[in-house]
Amino acid sequence: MSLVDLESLAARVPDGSRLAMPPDNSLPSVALAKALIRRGVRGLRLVGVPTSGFATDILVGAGCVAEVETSAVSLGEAGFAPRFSAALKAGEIEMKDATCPAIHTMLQASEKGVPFMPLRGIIGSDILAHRPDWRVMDNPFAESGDPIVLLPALQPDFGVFHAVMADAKGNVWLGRKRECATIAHASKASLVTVERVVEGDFLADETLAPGCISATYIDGIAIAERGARPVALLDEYRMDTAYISDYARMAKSAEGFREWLAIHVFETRAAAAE
Amino acid sequence: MSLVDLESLAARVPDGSRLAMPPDNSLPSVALAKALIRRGVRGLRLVGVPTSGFATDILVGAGCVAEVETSAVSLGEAGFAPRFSAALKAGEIEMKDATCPAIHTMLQASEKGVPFMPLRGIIGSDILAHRPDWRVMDNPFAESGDPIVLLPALQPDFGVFHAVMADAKGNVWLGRKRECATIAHASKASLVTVERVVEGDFLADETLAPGCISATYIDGIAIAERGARPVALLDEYRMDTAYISDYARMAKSAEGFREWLAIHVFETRAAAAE
Amino acid sequence: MSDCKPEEFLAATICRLVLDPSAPTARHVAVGAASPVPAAACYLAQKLGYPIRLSLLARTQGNPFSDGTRELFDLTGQGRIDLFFLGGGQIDGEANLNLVGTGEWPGKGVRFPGSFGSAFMYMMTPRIILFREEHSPRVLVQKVDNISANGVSPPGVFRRGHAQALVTGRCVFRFHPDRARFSLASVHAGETVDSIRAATGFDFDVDGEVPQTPAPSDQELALLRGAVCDEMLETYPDFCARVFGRKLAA
Amino acid sequence: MSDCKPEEFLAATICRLVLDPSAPTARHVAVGAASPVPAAACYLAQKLGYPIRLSLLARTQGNPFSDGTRELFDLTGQGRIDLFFLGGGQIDGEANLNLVGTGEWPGKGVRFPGSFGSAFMYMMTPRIILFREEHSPRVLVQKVDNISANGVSPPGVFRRGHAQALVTGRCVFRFHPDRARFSLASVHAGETVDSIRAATGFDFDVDGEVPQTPAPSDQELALLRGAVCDEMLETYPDFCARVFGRKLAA
Repeated sequence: MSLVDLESLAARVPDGSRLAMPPDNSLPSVALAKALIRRGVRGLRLVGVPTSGFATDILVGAGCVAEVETSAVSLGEAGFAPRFSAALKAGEIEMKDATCPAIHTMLQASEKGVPFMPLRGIIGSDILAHRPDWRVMDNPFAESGDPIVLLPALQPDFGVFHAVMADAKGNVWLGRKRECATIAHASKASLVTVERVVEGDFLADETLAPGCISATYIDGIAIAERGARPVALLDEYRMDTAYISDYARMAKSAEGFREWLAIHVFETRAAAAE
Repeated sequence: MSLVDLESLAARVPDGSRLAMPPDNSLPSVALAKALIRRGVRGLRLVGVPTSGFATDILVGAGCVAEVETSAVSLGEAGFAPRFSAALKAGEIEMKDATCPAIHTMLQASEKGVPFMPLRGIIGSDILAHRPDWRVMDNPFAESGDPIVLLPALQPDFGVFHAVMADAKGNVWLGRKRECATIAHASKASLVTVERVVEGDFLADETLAPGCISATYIDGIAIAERGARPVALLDEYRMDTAYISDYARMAKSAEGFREWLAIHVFETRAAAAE
Repeated sequence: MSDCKPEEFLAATICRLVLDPSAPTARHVAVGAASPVPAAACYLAQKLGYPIRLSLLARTQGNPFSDGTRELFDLTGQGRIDLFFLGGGQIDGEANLNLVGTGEWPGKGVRFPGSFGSAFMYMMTPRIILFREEHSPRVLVQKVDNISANGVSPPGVFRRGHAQALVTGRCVFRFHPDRARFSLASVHAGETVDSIRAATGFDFDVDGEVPQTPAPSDQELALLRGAVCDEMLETYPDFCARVFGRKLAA
Repeated sequence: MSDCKPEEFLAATICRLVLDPSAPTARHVAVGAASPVPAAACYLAQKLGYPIRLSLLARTQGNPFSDGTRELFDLTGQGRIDLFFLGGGQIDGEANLNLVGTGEWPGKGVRFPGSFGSAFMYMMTPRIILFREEHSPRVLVQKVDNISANGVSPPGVFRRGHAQALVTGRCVFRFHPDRARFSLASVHAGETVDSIRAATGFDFDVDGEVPQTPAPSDQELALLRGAVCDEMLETYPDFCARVFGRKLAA
């Protein structure tokens, strides 16, 4: 089991890596996103599974991101993602728009080790027109013409998410958030933050096993208490809506965002190191 | 929540239905297989997910089966499946041989609502030569020729399996045996036996939810204590190897099998009804 | 009925569309995140006694799915979701939806959050009710700048259904996929055909006399403020506080 | 070493093939159901200090997977399984495997259980060790009646690897995918090239002097009977009782 500290986990991500992350209704590792900002990573290609939220906005704002592939970027009730919107308008990031099930499908293709998978719908959407890497073919099982979209396998360099806990074997448990399992299966490596490490082996426990991702897929784990914050973590803690509103307000301007970074990403660290 | 008795559950399966069932290392409903024999169902098309075991052998032996689509039929340590082998040799059943990941893939295609899914491997196997419903195409994402198998979506009429428990909402819990979730998602309807029914809502419980199949997919539930027997049920009870060995010995002959049926399928029922 | 809040009015209006006997029965309805009015409409249908299974994606606790966020799309692919709700930053006269943004792709003018699952859900769900409270020429445009999800498809393209209706703060439009046009089904109190024309960027049909959208009945209002609010308090606390004036007990 | 059981001998032999430094490193090895000898070989490699992750499909309790029986195949599709074991009712000189049956398809002569995952695993795993204890012309045939999984593929067909070796109760064959033939790598004690030829239905190559398969070392035997048996007792109680003379404490 590969337990390291948070900053070491962030250090494993080279500039230019493609990172798959769940959004704010799943289990993003906001803690690792902040550590990546502190490490000063550049040129990340983020994949939102299937959409993107708070962690994406702060990484974009901090200049860590070259490309975002996702189906939406939003702060939920707090509105549009301000740094993402600004960077997009300024032409600072490449945007690859997708639609939710297409993101899932491209990861499932990698999970299964096939070069592509079909998906219904999409034909007629401008998303398809702007994705030269997606193809339309005639369903060979149909009697007559039946166009269907084929999506290429998407294999991120890293899956990044937050889990409730890790066990002594390096398995992680995150309950019903199975999109994180697909992320882990599809990615070359996965880096995970957890609230805590416990004894035992989740896979030997019939109740815990179904919500567990095997250590086979997990390449690095760091403890980060409240590591999803301000996002909710299952029934462990709720979304901190005040924190997100505060962020949305400050991040409207580049200056406000830099101030927010200084307080919430760099200062926290300095304070914790004392 | 649609709780009925076991015989009523069996009565819902019309002759000629296509039934998907997990094998002996997963959660077959042997109880429902026996009830189907008692109901005298005919012409079933069984799909082993991804292989077949005890329940398939007794259904075949009792003359309930027209077709078996599976990747293997076996009684595990107790050897070859005797009634299946005899029926195959006698030409009484149609056999559609597959390979394990192909069965999973065909069900995943139904789960996803796509007409087909690709799968690596298989090319060069005689399995492919005997499956006119499987196709080979050139991977359109490859630079040069790259043949790959396309498998059609397989939508069983019924998913049939045994779960540990159902809740008041009709959700069922069966832990890590997620092939049963795929069966339920892919099938038009699912009929499930359970050890017990409990209060509450598994989907509201973060620990139980990951091993749960939502009532959305479940069309009928019957309580059948020890309903997987002689097969193991997670950590609830172990495989009854003596029972299976005894079966394997008796079922070597058609007469022995009839005797076994009389004792273990029809008599049990008569005794229980007293 | 003067104290009926706009959200209550719209929820009751949508509820009637959900229960529309001329449409295929909605046995299982899914409601996306941040959609309290459609959610209230569906709960109201349940409380009126219709056996509708309702999957609310917004719920973080007691979430209806156990196979991750993929499950809604798989479920829809299987044909198990009968009705879904969509909106859009722009909606045009052919029922095309733009959730990406204005100006050049991918939203060089105003960037909206993105398409979410619309490009799939719009085509794979038998019935879609479009809902956008703001009814203005800015939102209801002749032609969307970018198509996130298209209102109609050419023959031969697999598609399970289309928009059933578009509900706004001013009226209800019916959609006619055969001619790819909306017609005005009813106007809310205070609106006229002309006021709707003035507020709408796209052309639409008017077939004869256009009725007024009925207000919620006393029973509907009582259910919304009682049993429906009870269901929604945990998931939509702000909405319930604002519309029904009720807060979750601590 | 006269008291070394055949299973111990075969496990030690397979262990050496697993650790073969000329083959790509086996970081993650999967072992199918009903394969106690390969399982013992892999546990032995672990106990000798090699950091091999071992996934035993036979384990009903503490099963290594949490995504259902599909996960082994997905894991292999991803390229995460480095080595797998296969056998066959018939194995031929081109390393084709027949797990379906003899006679006309689908096994009108003797029906075997079926192909299981072989048609996929054989092509998607970088290394496969074939193991069949029975070494007779009945099993090792010139040409299998039915091909469950083919030993070699035409150019252009995606394939990650081939059989590394075939281990039987009489000898070890190496497989050469370039020429689609086996060569005799070593003969077990008591066997000769001629005795192997007599017992083998397919032609194979003999390159120079054929060594004798080494017997397990004292260390290997001690580990097999000690630490390896400890690991296997729960999953393979009958095997451990028969081979190691040990039973699970009640």
